[in-house]
Amino acid sequence: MAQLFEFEKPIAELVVRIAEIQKFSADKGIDLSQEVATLEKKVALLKKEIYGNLEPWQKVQIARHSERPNFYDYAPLLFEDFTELKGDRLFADDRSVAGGIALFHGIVVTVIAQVKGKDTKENIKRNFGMPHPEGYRKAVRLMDQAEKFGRPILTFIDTPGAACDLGAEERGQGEAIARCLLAMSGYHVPVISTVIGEGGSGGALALGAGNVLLMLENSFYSVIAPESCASILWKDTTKAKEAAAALKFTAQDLLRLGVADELVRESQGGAHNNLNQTADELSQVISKYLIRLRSESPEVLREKRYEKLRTIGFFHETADINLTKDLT
Amino acid sequence: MAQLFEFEKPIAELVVRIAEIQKFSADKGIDLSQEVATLEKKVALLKKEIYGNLEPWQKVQIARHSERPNFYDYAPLLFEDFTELKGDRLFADDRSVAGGIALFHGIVVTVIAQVKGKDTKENIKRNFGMPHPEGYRKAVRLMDQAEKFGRPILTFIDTPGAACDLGAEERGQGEAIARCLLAMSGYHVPVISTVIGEGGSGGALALGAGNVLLMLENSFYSVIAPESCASILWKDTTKAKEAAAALKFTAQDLLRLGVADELVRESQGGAHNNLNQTADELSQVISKYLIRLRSESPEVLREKRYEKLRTIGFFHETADINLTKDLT
Amino acid sequence: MFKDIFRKTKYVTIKSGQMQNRTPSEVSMQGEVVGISKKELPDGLWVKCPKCGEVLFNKDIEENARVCTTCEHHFRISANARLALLVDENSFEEWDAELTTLDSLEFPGYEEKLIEAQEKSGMTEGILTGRARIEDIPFVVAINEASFMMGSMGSVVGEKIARAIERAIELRLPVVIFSTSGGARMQEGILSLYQMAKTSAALGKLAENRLLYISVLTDPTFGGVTASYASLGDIMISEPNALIGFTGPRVIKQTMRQELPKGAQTAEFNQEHGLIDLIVARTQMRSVLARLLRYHQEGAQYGATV
Amino acid sequence: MFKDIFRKTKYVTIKSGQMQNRTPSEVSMQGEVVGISKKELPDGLWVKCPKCGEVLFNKDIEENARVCTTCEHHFRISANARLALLVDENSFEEWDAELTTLDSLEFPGYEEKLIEAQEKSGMTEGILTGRARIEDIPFVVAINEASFMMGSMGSVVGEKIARAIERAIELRLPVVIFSTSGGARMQEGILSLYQMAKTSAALGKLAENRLLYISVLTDPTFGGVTASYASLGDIMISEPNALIGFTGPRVIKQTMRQELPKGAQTAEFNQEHGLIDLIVARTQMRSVLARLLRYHQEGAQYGATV
Ligand SMILES: [Zn+2]
Ligand SMILES: [Zn+2]
Repeated sequence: MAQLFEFEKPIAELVVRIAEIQKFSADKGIDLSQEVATLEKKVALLKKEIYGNLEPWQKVQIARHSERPNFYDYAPLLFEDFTELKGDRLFADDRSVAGGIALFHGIVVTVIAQVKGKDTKENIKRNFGMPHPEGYRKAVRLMDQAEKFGRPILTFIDTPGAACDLGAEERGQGEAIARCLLAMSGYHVPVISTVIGEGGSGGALALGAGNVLLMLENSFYSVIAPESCASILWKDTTKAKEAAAALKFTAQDLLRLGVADELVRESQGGAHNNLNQTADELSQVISKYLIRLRSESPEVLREKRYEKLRTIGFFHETADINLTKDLT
Repeated sequence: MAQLFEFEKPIAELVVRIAEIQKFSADKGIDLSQEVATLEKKVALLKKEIYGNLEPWQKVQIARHSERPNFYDYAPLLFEDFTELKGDRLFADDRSVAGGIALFHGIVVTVIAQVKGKDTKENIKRNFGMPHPEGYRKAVRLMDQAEKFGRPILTFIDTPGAACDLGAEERGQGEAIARCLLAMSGYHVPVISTVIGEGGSGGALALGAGNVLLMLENSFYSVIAPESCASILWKDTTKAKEAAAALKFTAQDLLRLGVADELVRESQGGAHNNLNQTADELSQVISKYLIRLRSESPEVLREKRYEKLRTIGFFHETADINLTKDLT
Repeated sequence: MFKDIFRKTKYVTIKSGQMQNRTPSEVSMQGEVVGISKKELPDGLWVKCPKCGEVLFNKDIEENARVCTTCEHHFRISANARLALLVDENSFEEWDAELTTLDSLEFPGYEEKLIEAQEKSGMTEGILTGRARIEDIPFVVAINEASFMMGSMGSVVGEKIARAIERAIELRLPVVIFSTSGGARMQEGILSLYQMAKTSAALGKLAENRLLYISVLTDPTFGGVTASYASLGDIMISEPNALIGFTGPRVIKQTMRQELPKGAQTAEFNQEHGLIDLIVARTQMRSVLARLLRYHQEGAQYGATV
Repeated sequence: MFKDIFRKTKYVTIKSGQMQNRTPSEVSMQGEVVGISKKELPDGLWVKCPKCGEVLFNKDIEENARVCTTCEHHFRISANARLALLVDENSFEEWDAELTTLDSLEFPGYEEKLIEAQEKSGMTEGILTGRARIEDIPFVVAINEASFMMGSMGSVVGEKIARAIERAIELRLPVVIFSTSGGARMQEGILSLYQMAKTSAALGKLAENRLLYISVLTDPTFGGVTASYASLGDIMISEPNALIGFTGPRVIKQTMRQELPKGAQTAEFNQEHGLIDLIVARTQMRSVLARLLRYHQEGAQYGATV
């Protein structure tokens, strides 16, 4: 069984009790089906109650769940075919970023995805899903190719953030991310980005500035990791829970802030509980937007992408109106 | 005094004899001015004879002369100003390739040059003028910038060849050179390339596929180093002299083959004997071509560059005419 | 939670015209953030160089563009002081000074921090934008202010940069941005993050219009600013010894248990790694920029004589 | 020296139709260059795998695309054999077979080498070009021939590639080039070198026309070919274990006194260093190319359903 979170324990306890009652019922030959039915109803209610009211920190835990489906789990369910293409043509192939050409609902698309590992060995290979500059440069190379051949681009975001080691600094991590943002802003093809797990800071944004941003309902997307935020605000990384609330980074927050366009329903309790069901939801939502974007002209696609980015952010526009204290 | 070649010794011996006679004449108070004048005339004739009939291998020696002027020697004489710009934005700044923006006869140009060192220390810094992939990628970056801002491009070739070590292989030396060739073929600005010393193989060609190819008269430009050629042909690197003749790689050969457009006169015996004079000749020839190319439209510049490359090479076009021996 | 987005906030008033009346030296003192306690040097006449340790006359380094006269250490300076050093007298026309920040996430302590930053910097937000001239060549300029929440980028900084770039396109002028920043501003969450995309996209439009963008990196430039507008210059310039990177050295040490080698993330390190074109001392900045701007004036195309 | 440029040279005659009458297996035997002495395996029935040492039935590996049935070692094959494995039956239309080489530099021993190469390869020059179909999808194909002077590129190879690309543009077809080459051909000096520029420029035109170019690297690909057309694929494919590089390992060792690590310059090494998209076994090549060609057929743009 999947790893259980603290907040899921009341459900698990009920489930265990139901199993005990059923066993007792079978052993003793006593009909307890009514009690079991009542309890099962209670489980359903409890699930709805708990999973329907998850706090930001609980969503972080689900988004980071060790069994949370990664891009390679979704790929065979989303695509009729996925041909992976490797390398940045400059330095290395970064295995925390997968890219290639896929067939999606009969449409040829270019796919770029961040990939975390499922275990320690794979995580080392994929640098825990933290791309180096070569990962972003591979992304730009493949997206440029999509633009050349008029293919829509689908990106999938799932990273704690960009790699933060000496090698990343030496090879221009900042430059690599900035080039992604610049490149993506110029394309004439549809770009649909989906946060499928963790959207960690600039390293996530590099693949996120498309025409449409979708988010799985338990994913989050933040300017800073809640632990780092807590460390800066309260000098205490254990206050990550409070930081998670302050940062307003859940899928629901981003929808309200006008950054995300639509949320994708996950199977109850998180995508790991039913991969097929979640993949199916994801497939339908992406397809809906892809069909919508296909009807736009290349120039309009580009212009609308720009307009979308241009309107993100809030501020006061009129001088003096908010200034109440004199400096002098 | 500059390093002397074997073939220059007859000249040097005469010069020494003149000095001796002059000293004797001064010491003894005997007038030998007529003898000196005769000998000086003989020196002039000998120089003309020797320098006017240099064999390919002798030109190789001059082109590789340790005091042969490099790009940094010419830069202050050719340009009113040279602002060096560094780096490939990806991995490193390669110091065997210099690039930047310069003012040439009042015209803003982009300059890319290969640079050998003048001594061991500088040669280590500049990898003996053998660029790594980062050098070629810097060149493409700066040439792309020239295209963006409509600046003519001047390149200066002086390399034994591209770097041939593990790092170069790891970072895609072949890809880097190929990208240079591809990029250069697409520009809408004038591209003038000059071989100022050694033009070593693909590593030189990367900067050589412009609208116009100029060559200093003692430079050479070859598909392979004469030593390597001798090693392959005769298993004997000391036969480099013979290989030098077989390869037809002198400036004069390339002019006849239609690859070079014009030769630039050097000071007698080689550019190292009079830098200013050679720089002045170079400046005039480049300026002449730049003025000519400036009058062409961007599209024509690009098309003519393509046409020039398209016509390099000789072959038989008609089937059967040359086939005299039956295989079966 | 978002119902109050258009609610009024309590900020410091900076009277219109107030900045203009200050001398450059007053302004730069305002922005000085090098760690010299007031206790140590109470009268403001002296300043200790953090690099060579020399105690210097404030007046002397003031006259030397706030560069140490002994070791050439570049003291941090305020946006206004930099402007005064850089552009032709009376040539600066400020844009969008009226844009001020909204605490749209109601982030703990943000309002207080904003008031503090305004008091400390004498600016309404962490960047100054407008048009100006150097040696009579017109250009659009933006300068980060380090003493305003470490020059961090929130909605206002992003918006002011994007507007400045868009106006540069309208006016067909080149853009020069001086960066000094800790990165995206945490207190505006995802909104700050997307200012990276906004500013980069605006620069994409500038590039499409074949207008020059010079990025000048000053100490320190990190995080989301390095990963957006600061890294996208046609020409990348840095002041000597400025620290520039994506992840700060402390975070690298904590996260990766990796101690950076000496000199890592300096301008010189970045140049060796191919990321910076030119390292230019502050005293030379004006003349270098003048030259580069002149070489990119309209009419220099296709080999016209300038 | 150049007076004889148009002089007739003595070359092997390859009768028209001769190639077509051969079976793929005869053709591939022709091109086999793996170091097995005839003495060792006199009857041609057997072949020893240079990788695993297994002695194999020639017939068995012939049926397996000349891939070792034990260790999957890819034996080198001739251009014609590759063509037979790859394209739809009777779909190949050869182009420019009449182009033959001129010894324009009168290079010592070149004519003899050309005759030898023609006899060995059964081809007039080191590359085969034309149009063909895979799963009925039309495309332009070029295949280097290793047994013709190590697949080296002289004027004819460069010209045939450039013409094939230019015709692909006219016909609006994608291009697939299989490389195997020691590099530029020494014997034509600077003329060979400039074939690198010629082929790269032609690919520039192809790219401008938004037509697909797939480069397939086979064992071995080095020098001027790696530094031109072979490295410019929109998609870069290699056969497993193929050696690919700019400078050959022997030269690196001699020049740099540097011993390359085990596995250096293999396809896998190149892929790890970001230079190759896909490593595809010869037995899968046809189906992978078919898929990629289909995805790039005209009409697949802007999200049309294919
Ligand atoms: Zn100092
Ligand atoms: Zn085997």
